Amino acid sequence: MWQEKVLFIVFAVIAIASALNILLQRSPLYSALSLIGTLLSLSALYLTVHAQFIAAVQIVVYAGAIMVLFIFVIMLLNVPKDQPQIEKQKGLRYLAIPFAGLMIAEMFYVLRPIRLTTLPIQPGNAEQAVGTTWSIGTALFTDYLLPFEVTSVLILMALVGAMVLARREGD
Amino acid sequence: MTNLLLEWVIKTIVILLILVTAVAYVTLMERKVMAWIQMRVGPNRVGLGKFRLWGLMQPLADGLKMIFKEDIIPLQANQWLYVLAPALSLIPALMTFIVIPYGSQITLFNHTIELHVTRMNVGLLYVLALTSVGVYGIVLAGWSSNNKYSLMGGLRSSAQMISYELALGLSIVSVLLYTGTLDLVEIVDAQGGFHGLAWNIFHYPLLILVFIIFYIASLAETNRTPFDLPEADSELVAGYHTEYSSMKFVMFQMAEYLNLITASSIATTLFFGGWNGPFVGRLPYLGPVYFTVKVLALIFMAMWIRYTVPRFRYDQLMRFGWKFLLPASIVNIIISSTAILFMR
Amino acid sequence: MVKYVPVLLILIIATGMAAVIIILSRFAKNRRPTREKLMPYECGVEPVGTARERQSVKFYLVAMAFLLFDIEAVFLVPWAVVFRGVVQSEAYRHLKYVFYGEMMVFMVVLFVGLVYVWRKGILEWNR
Amino acid sequence: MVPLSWYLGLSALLFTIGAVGVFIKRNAITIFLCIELMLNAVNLTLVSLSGFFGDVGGQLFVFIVMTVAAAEAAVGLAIIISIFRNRESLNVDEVDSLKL
Repeated sequence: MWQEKVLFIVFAVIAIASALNILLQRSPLYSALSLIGTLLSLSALYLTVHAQFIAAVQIVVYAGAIMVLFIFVIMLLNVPKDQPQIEKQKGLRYLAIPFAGLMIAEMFYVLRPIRLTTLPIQPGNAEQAVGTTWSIGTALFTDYLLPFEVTSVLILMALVGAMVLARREGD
Repeated sequence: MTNLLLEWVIKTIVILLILVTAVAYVTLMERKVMAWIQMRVGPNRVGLGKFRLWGLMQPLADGLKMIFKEDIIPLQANQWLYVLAPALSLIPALMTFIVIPYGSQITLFNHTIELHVTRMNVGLLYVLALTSVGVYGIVLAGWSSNNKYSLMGGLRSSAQMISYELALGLSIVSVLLYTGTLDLVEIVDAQGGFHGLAWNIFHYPLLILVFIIFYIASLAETNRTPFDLPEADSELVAGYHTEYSSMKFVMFQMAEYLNLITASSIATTLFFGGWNGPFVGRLPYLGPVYFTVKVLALIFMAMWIRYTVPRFRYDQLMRFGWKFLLPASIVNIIISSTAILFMR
Repeated sequence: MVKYVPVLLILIIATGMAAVIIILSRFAKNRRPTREKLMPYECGVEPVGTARERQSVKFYLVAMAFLLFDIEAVFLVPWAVVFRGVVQSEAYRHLKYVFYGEMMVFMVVLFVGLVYVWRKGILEWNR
Repeated sequence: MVPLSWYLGLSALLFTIGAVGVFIKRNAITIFLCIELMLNAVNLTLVSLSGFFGDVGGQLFVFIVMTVAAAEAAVGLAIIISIFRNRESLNVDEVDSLKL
């Protein structure tokens, strides 16, 4: 199935390119927009491993809510551009290259045993397959009940905390 | 595989062509309805040569006029984002329609053709995802124009859209409780009983309240009067598209009307049985007809509201969204789930 | 996941359409830029100050409240989808009160959040 | 079919880019964006492993991680706003009052 490999490579390249663009851009607004590019291509990659529900939630929550918040803050504060980094130790830059090579070699070594593992065939009854809304719903509200309920408290705490931090007294 | 791909490409292109034409004629319809409500005639001149054709060629003339308008990019604008923003609001608006079913299946040239482009397990979430991504076009248009009116309009508009998106999402949850699926094709198929009249809104009377919330929220989401604060012309000139001209302005307008059409189609699918209607089982060609009629009726209702109700003030708008629609849709979810719990 | 290929198709076609429209207006040879035309529009008066001023933090507060309630809505979706099936299926029927109760607890906690935001006056714009 | 190792490799790359961003960027918001990128890289690992093992657990982790990311973004950006109010700057090198 070469088509799937082509799709994977296309989206992986988009994801990496926009991730690198986050670092290359000096203006935070452009960095945020590149991150949206990464998020969207990751969502497409989730689809290739049958995680349909998570792929949709990724766009609704990450691209549609979290990044909107970031862009609002960037626009509201009118954030200045990033200043270039002042290098304190000049030599370290050259030490970085062999270390990066070492890490990549290590990654290849670790990933070697699973280089041929492929996706299992989905069961015939597609509705019950892993990744559908039904499978997520039944698992979330039975086996993963505690994290779900704790999440609600976490959201409440975040709401109160952020309100207190962002509001000025008498605002 | 190749056949399937070819079918998708053809369906997608046909749908896009229909949508673009529909947008053109919905603008004409809007002007006609407005004229009718205000006891005027409306556009009735533009036709083919000597034939006036009730102004049916007006959209074409409008389009030509817009193409030949001067394309202005302000000097202080953020060039890239300024050009990108209208595309960002148009593309999600165009993408929604592929999950909406507009008929059962027909036979054409010995092929059985399903009258929907695709179906997905998370169909409604796909629609919600595209709605939430639509905010970017407006925010970036407001920001990149480097104009006070644009920025203020963009911020107001996006705050309004995200506020009403909540009410929209939560009202959809009430429907999901009854349908038990996110797949729009399945949702419509389930409403086919009783001579094609087992529409959700007849079947579950509680959904009438949900529909009202959904409809109000979708009007606000598509920035229509009484919620057209983003382009409140008396306060903000033209809101986020103050600096836009020529085809870029057209793109914003197209996105707005496309969103109206999509919202009406989703409402039809969720509440009014989609393409279902009497005799549709025997005559599958009636499906798209019923669907179009229902969507047009909902669009007409939106226009009727537009020319009847005055515009909200911004504080009223936010109060209405957060303090009325949001709690109301949460209460609706509680009532609906309790009802289902005790359903046999 | 073959069913999702049309999303890619329509994304490509719609992007192409948007690009064609933008290029079309570029090639219409009727640009006569003048200084006044390219200034920010302020009702015909010389623009005062800059548009890049700091805006009210209210917008941020609303966006934040939206983000957190949006999460709630997203959690409600899988619950709403399975709830009817749980009530009606043999395998899960004994769990139906559990399913009902846990979502009610979740919603009560978040309702407290809404009440907090309400009482703090975040949703008031006319002060 | 795409092998599992490709997904894990991609995830490692994205994580590295995010980590590098945290080190070389000075702007608090950009650093925050890089943290989000790292979270997403981990999410990719969880989702792909969940798909390859046929176990829905990984996807639920991702769901919870997204919630935590949202809560984190809300509080983190509120902190950034209050820092900006007090110091008129988002350069993390200047926010060092706690240093000895």
